[in-house]
Amino acid sequence: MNARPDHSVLADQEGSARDDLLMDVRNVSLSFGGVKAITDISFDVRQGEIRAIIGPNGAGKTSMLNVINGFYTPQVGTITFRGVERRSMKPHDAVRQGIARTFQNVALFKGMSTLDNIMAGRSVLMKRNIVWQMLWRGPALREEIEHREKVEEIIDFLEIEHIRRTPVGKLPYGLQKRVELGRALAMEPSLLLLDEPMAGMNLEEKEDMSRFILDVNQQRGTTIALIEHDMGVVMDLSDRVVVLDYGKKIADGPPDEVKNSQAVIDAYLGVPH
Amino acid sequence: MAQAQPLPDTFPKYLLRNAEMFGSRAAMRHKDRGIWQSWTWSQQRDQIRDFAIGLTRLGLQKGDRVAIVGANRPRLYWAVCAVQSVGGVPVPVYADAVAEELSYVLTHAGVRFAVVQDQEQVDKLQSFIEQLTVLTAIIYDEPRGLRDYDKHMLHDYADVQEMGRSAQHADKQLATRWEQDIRAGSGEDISIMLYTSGTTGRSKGVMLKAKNAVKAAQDTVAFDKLSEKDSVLAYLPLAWVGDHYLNYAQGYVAGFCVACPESGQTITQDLRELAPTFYFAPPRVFEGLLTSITIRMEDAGRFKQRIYKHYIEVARKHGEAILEGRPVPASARVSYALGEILVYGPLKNVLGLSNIRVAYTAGEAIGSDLFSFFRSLGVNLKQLYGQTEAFLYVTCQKDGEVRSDTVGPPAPNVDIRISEDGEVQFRSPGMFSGYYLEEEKTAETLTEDGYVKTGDAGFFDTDGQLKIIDRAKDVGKLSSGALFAPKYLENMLKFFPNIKEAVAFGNGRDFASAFINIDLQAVGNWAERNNIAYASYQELAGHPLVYKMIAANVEDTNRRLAAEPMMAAAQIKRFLILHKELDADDGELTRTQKVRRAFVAERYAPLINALYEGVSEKYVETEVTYEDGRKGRIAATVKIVDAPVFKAAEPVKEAAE
Amino acid sequence: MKMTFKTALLSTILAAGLAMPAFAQEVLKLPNMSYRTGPFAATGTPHMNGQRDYMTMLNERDGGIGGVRVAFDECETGYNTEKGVECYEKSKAEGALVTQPWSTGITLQVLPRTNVDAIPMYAPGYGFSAMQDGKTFKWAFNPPTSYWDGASMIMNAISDGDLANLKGKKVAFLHLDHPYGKEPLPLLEKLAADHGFELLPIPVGLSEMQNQSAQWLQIRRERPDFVVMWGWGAMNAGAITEAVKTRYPMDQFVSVWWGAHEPDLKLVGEEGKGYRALSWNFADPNAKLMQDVKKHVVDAGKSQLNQGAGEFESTPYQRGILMSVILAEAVKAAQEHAGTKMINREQLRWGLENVKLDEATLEELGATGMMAPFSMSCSNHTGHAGAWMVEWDGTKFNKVSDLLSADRAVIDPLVEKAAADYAAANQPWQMNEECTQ
Amino acid sequence: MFYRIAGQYKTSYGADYALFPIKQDAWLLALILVFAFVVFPLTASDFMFRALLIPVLIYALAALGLNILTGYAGQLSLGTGAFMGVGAYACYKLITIFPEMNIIGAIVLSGFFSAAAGVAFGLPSLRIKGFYLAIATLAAQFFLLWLFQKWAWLYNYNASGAIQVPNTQLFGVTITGAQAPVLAQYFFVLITVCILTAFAINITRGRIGRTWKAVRDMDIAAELVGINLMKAKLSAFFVSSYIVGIAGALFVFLWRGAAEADLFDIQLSFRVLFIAIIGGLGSILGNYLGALLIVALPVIIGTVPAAVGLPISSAMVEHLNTMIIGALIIGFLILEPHGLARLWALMREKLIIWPFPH
Amino acid sequence: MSYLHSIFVAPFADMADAPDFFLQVVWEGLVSGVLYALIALGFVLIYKSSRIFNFAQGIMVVFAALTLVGLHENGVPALLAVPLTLLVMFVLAVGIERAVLRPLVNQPDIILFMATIGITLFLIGLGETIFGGANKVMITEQLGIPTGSWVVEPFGGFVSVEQKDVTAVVGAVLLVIALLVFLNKSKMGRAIRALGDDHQAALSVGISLSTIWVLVWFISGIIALATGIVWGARAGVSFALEVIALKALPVLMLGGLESVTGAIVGGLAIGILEKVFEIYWGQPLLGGNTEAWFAYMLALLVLLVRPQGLFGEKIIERV
Repeated sequence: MNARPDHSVLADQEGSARDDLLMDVRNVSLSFGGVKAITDISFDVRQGEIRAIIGPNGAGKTSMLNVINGFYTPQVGTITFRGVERRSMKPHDAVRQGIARTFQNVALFKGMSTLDNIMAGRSVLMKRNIVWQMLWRGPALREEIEHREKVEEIIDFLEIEHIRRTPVGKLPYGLQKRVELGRALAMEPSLLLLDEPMAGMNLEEKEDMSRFILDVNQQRGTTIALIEHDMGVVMDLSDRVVVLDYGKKIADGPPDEVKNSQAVIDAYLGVPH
Repeated sequence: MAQAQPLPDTFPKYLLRNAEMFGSRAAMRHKDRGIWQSWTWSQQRDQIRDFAIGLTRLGLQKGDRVAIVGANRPRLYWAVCAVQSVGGVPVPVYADAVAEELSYVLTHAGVRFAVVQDQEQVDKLQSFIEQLTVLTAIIYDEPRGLRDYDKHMLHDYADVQEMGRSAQHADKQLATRWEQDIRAGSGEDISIMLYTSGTTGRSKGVMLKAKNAVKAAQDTVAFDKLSEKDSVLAYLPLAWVGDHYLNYAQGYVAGFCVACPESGQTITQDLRELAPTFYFAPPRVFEGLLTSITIRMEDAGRFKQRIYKHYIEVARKHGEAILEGRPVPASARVSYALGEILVYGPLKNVLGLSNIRVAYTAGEAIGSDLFSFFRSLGVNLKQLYGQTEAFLYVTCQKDGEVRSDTVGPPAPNVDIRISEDGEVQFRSPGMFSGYYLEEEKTAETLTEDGYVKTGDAGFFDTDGQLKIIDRAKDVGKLSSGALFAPKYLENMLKFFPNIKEAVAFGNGRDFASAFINIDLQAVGNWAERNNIAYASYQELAGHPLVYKMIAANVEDTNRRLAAEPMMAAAQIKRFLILHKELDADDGELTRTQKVRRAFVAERYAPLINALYEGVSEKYVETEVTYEDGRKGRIAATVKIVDAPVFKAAEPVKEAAE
Repeated sequence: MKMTFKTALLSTILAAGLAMPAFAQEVLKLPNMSYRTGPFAATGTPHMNGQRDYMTMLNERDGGIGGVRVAFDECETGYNTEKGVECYEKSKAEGALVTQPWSTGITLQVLPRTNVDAIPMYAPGYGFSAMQDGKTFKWAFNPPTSYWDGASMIMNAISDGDLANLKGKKVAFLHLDHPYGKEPLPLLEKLAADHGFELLPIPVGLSEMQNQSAQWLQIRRERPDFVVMWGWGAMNAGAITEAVKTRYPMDQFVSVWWGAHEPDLKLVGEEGKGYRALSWNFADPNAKLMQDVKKHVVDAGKSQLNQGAGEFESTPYQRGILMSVILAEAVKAAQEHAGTKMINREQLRWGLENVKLDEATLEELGATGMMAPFSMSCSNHTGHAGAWMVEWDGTKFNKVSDLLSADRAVIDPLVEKAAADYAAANQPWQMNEECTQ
Repeated sequence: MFYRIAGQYKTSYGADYALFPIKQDAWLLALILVFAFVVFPLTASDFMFRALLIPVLIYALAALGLNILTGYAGQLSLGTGAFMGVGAYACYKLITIFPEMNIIGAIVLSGFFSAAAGVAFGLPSLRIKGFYLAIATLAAQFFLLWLFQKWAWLYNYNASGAIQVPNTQLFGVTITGAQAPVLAQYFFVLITVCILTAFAINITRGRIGRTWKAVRDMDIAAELVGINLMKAKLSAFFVSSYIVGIAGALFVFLWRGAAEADLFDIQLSFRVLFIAIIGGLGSILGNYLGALLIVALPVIIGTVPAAVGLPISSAMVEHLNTMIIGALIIGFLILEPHGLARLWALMREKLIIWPFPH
Repeated sequence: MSYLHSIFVAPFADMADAPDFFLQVVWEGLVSGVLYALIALGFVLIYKSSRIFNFAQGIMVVFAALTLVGLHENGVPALLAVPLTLLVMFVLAVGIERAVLRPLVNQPDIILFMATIGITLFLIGLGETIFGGANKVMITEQLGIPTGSWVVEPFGGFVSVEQKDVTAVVGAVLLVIALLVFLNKSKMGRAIRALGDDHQAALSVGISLSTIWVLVWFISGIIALATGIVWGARAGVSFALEVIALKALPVLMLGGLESVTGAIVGGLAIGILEKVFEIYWGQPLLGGNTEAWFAYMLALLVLLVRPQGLFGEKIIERV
């Protein structure tokens, strides 16, 4: 690995306001019909970092992601994204604000090609109305080409040229994950949420994916918040780690620090999985 | 192309001429981002100019050597011309060369600049950067992954061009001066330095003079009537003389369009999309094509297979005659025309050979069936014989006078003679001017009267076409004194689709024997159809039925050898199927996929001994290199089998040469 | 030459032989549209059997009409207007002399086309009542009596001959929610307005024909003095069973001729006693005509009718016979007038306009008493044969009235206006300028 | 085999977005258009036009509309017939209220009425999914049909309850009504269908088409990539119903000549749905293939047995037709759930790689 | 004001004025409701066990009834015709399993749904080819179903109750009870119920999937025959019933696709409500025939409030 920009500022547990604060999650609680999924969780994400949220199964990681991108509305607590505080919003508004995500179980549009899937990620950035679309001339075509160029950059970036026209339903899992990352990138997010980006991958695929995540972070300057089960990968990738267990935060800090936290060892590392 | 003014004698001059004459015609294409990004000759000139001027800003001086490392990319091709345009000497290097090889070439050539493709090459260069004392800058094409690299010697290609542009902006005369300098350039300057792939020993830097290179290209362009309307797919290694000659040199001289594939994996697809008019591929590529055609057709329905077989048979009978314009019965013509609609046309379409006007193969002998197959489909496939030292062409076949077992008469303006010990020697317009910094070796290669020794053994047949048997130094003798040309045997064996590679032994021995590599694709398919289960190459290779099949092939070979008086003694008495595929990573093959016989002989010495000891099997352990660079050992017990030999035909008369 | 060229090209294009059959025999093409399938097949099939059997009889007995065999092809519509239009186009392409649309909906749809295509349209006892105006509807015929005639006769019958008796009463008009069912509405509305009775239209949707509980609950609530039914297909059986169930007095329940359909009444048997229907024909299985049909067709096994179910004796089957009788008479008239056996469409139109089914002719045909005599002219395309009331006695229908006739003074002005409106709405409309009657 | 794609490469995204990236496709289309615009008009009989060509075009258009909703946006609709009715009645009212209105204008406007109806009944799609949504379209089907019957204003209080198409002219040629020459009607339908098809192709391959397909494939994911589900679904309902409405207007004005409410019953909805299924959901071409099959099948069943001397009754033709269509649907779903269009695509693929099998 | 009055006051006044009539209306509605419920029940069974939205259920009703009558018409005694018809329904179930379900297993729901539409068309065509398209009369008497009617005379008016309707209601109740017993008590029945939740679990009972499918379709066939007899007795047997059979769809939506209770309650509710609405609102205010759409609109409105239907389980969306 090559020299990386230095993010390793000591984690400030208090999460006090900083200049590079991108998102601040404050005292969020979420429950489904009495079952608590998340209890009073606070953490922040800084501009340009890779932030990991880890925890054993059922720790509330995915729920946390769903709260961040507006799919669930928390009962208590606030989320401040780029200085704007909100509690609830529509997921497509989250995208407009610059939050994109991938899913634990690949959620691609199975009937569409890789290219179309990634193009779909740019829907929100495209503006031409139906009349132009109908004619497929002038502005509509120009817009389409403009975005196609962007998408081709992403395809090139993720090295998926050869599957450009393949319906994603036919792709192996690892490539599907990559396409999904591509789709999220196409939204040009300022915050990228990755839900277990390496779940179900073999070693080689994991290495590829790690490289892509780092590249995204470094070259495109995208802030990343990721959930991952695989501790090893997370520790290598991330700048700071939040550990959840049973919906509660049990640790927060740089990987090394977290790794040595007794609570984490008890809750997570000690448990074989 | 007829014009009053004298023809240019350097490639940059051609660039200027083409930008004028074919300004709006495509000069370069590159499959990138899903489409064929294209540049016209005038755009290409501008790109090259910007880069060239940028290079001079970085301090490039006349005579500086510039390494060019990477796959076939427009920017790297431009770099070649840009360097030439300001008097530098481009030194293309094989992109897949490992660090040591690269380090040798770069230090030997003393490069001051390196234009490389991507992070991978940068990493390689940086691993021995301290040896590159004169290196002042590395320029990369793809910035991917290089963001956090120490930038003091690293430059983005686009940035260099930008430097060039801003310099032109500041100094309006710069562009004009650049063109004037080109026009003032001399054909006597070294145009390029091509390092030989090093079948034997260290690579040598072959220096070619501009005017020689240009002349050679002019001759062959005229010979094959290439024009600006042609197109080629540049997929061969950039550093290989073939690519530089066929694509770069001929491209500039004829003004045709050179297209770069998207990546190594997409060549087939890209070829199909592009359907070039001029095509070069080594025999093994054609062989691969035929194998894949045969295999794919085996899965076709009965009806399709019948159509296919019928019309392939029609083509076999009449195809070549029709291609060569020889008289053919009208009914055959009709039949062939139908076949063109039903089979040949579609087949060429699927293979991307639809528009081929001229196709060449070279480098190795090609099986006559294989050769005829493509010709009978209407692909004007021809052979040439060439060398880096000749700037490729030594001989090439004329349209209509094509044979599979010869490499043709001397190319235009080439003189060939056969030395007393059977070695082919030539003198040509494109002849090199020497090995860089290796006066001694240069002297060794040249005869006193200025002929180049090719190192190949061969003879002219009655038609005046050259026939190459083997490397001169490899041609040996059996203990009986009979001629033993290993390559000749190997080629005969390799013409069987099941045999991918063969290595023959016998010099100084009692009889000839061979190692055989089966073709995993072909034999694997065969195994599948016959319900033979196998887990690995090794298992398949050791299978008794596979041995039986190969034995039949060897027997066939022997039968044919027996018919040739000069070769009859060298029939293969014993053979074995090697337990692993010969691999360039293990050093068994060259980067151009040629067998390094000496290396193999040394590595598998126990097996060779076993061949001559008469044992029926032998246990060996072999070290292998995996794709990711890790090393491992594989062990196997290799079976050794006897093959029947045939009585030699009576020599009709002494082969007089 | 041009035609064959077209045909040749077409058959190569479609290879399905959509155009005319390759061989052309000397036949009179008198096709029929039919619906032997679907919810209307119950009432449709016996009529169509009758139509077909008479033509078959002519072919068998007389070798056709005037020596030319009749080609009586059927085209299945399922009472579906869309299919009907397809059938029309198909028969037109095949050179049919006449179109028998067999549904008021289809009649209305092809009416404007027949006027352009110059094909006689024969809609016996159904169709658009204003078609009686032959000057406007040059090509359309609806003998022997129209729906407005029928409505007028029914109202006359239930008011005992004087519509003033209906003043203050309530008449429910239970009808199929379809052009056919709506057809008498303008006349009924006018009569209601003129004579001060309350008209309560109760539509029955196609989907409710077999389950009319809502309609009959409405009848039960509204307690109309009469229920006049304009039903078809499965609707009639449904209405009759519901009437019994609702305990609606059967003697106040009257139907147009299509309701004189024995199988529907057999469902309720005795309980249907008193149910009346207006019918322009009366079944007489013993008439010479019917005996000929029986002999030459039914017994010869050339009929499709369901003998076991007493279809031969039924009113609808015999009505079907008469429908073909009228058409055949028109063909005869045309042949005589034109002096050729192979008549064309225009000649058949003339024939239809000159049908004269007087007592003598009926006698000659062996159909005395089966229907009332009538004749048509260029201005009168209906003929107004009149009809009888028949009443169900628990096992069969009996004639319970003299020959009724419609109130022309009311109908004709309405017809005139409707015809004029129609022509105006369909401008440019081809009138029969030659007719001076 | 005839598809020789070697050498057909794209040097710009504009070329990559051409309607037919492969020129053989363009030739094929050109050939079909030559047939449609030249050969048929020169050779076909009136019967051919009325029984085959015009209905095929109109049904294909209706199926195209449905396909946009069901095949592209994934919203099952069983109410196509009623939306066709809205288009037809709207056109009728427009032309009778404003007799001077150009027929083109009336048809173009009538689509907006059905589009509005479509959007109104599409609103539940925001809450209801899958089969449950089918109920909303069924409600539309039955409610609208009822409205056509009960709302006498719609059919100008016509006694028969049917709407009768008046004769209207376009450029001096009678285009609707009984007076209209079938050739003129055919050309009118053909041109309308061609234009709308072109529009539909463009919409479905652009941004809007992608959002529809995204919603179809996975609506949650679509929402999470920033697609506004409401907009996507309602726009699908709008465009779909618009096209369906135009098809309805053509159906009555250029083909039937008159219509009663029952014409737009659920059978019509199903027929259009079958065309879309057999043709192939999520394809434009499929609608034409499906319509051709469904319209031609009864004609073939009706004529072929007779032609080979095996007369069958017209009722039997109907029965067999129903049965065969049923069996065809099942057969297609088993063999190729994506319909004729996919079958053609596979064939085309085979032709491209001919003589290789794969 | 008068408009509001006629909507919100007059209908109820009418009901109060003629309670016997109101009872008659409700009874009529109830009988239709029973039939809707029976068809819906067939749907639910198949949906629960195989996730197939069986559009053909309605047509199976007609097909069963047609077969019964058709057999009788061809001289088969009524009481023998019933088991023969059941045999036909069994053959049909096997046929459908072999020819449709098995080849289409694991296809998306929509494909299977379309396939059942194909079955619908096929059965209509087949039925008409064999038995002709004419309307037929149910062999009510031959089957020993009483055909008279009882008249109850409450509130000084009368309510006419047909004995065959009573038979229908009683028969339906018995059928449902038998079905519930089968589903809850027998091994097969439990397997069928388990199938809805988990294929593996069901298979662990040791019954093959195709056996279960055949069985389920056969049970649906039995229900179809019962429905066909009852309905045919009321309104004759013809394929026009198809349109009425479609009404089972809103019933299902209302009741939820998987709930037996939902199907029954939904069927009865729709039967009664549509009739009451038609008589008291539809006919006076809207020109009648509102039954054509009332059920669908009602289901639509309910779904807007509860997208999973009245008895369906709440769907929690997950990603």
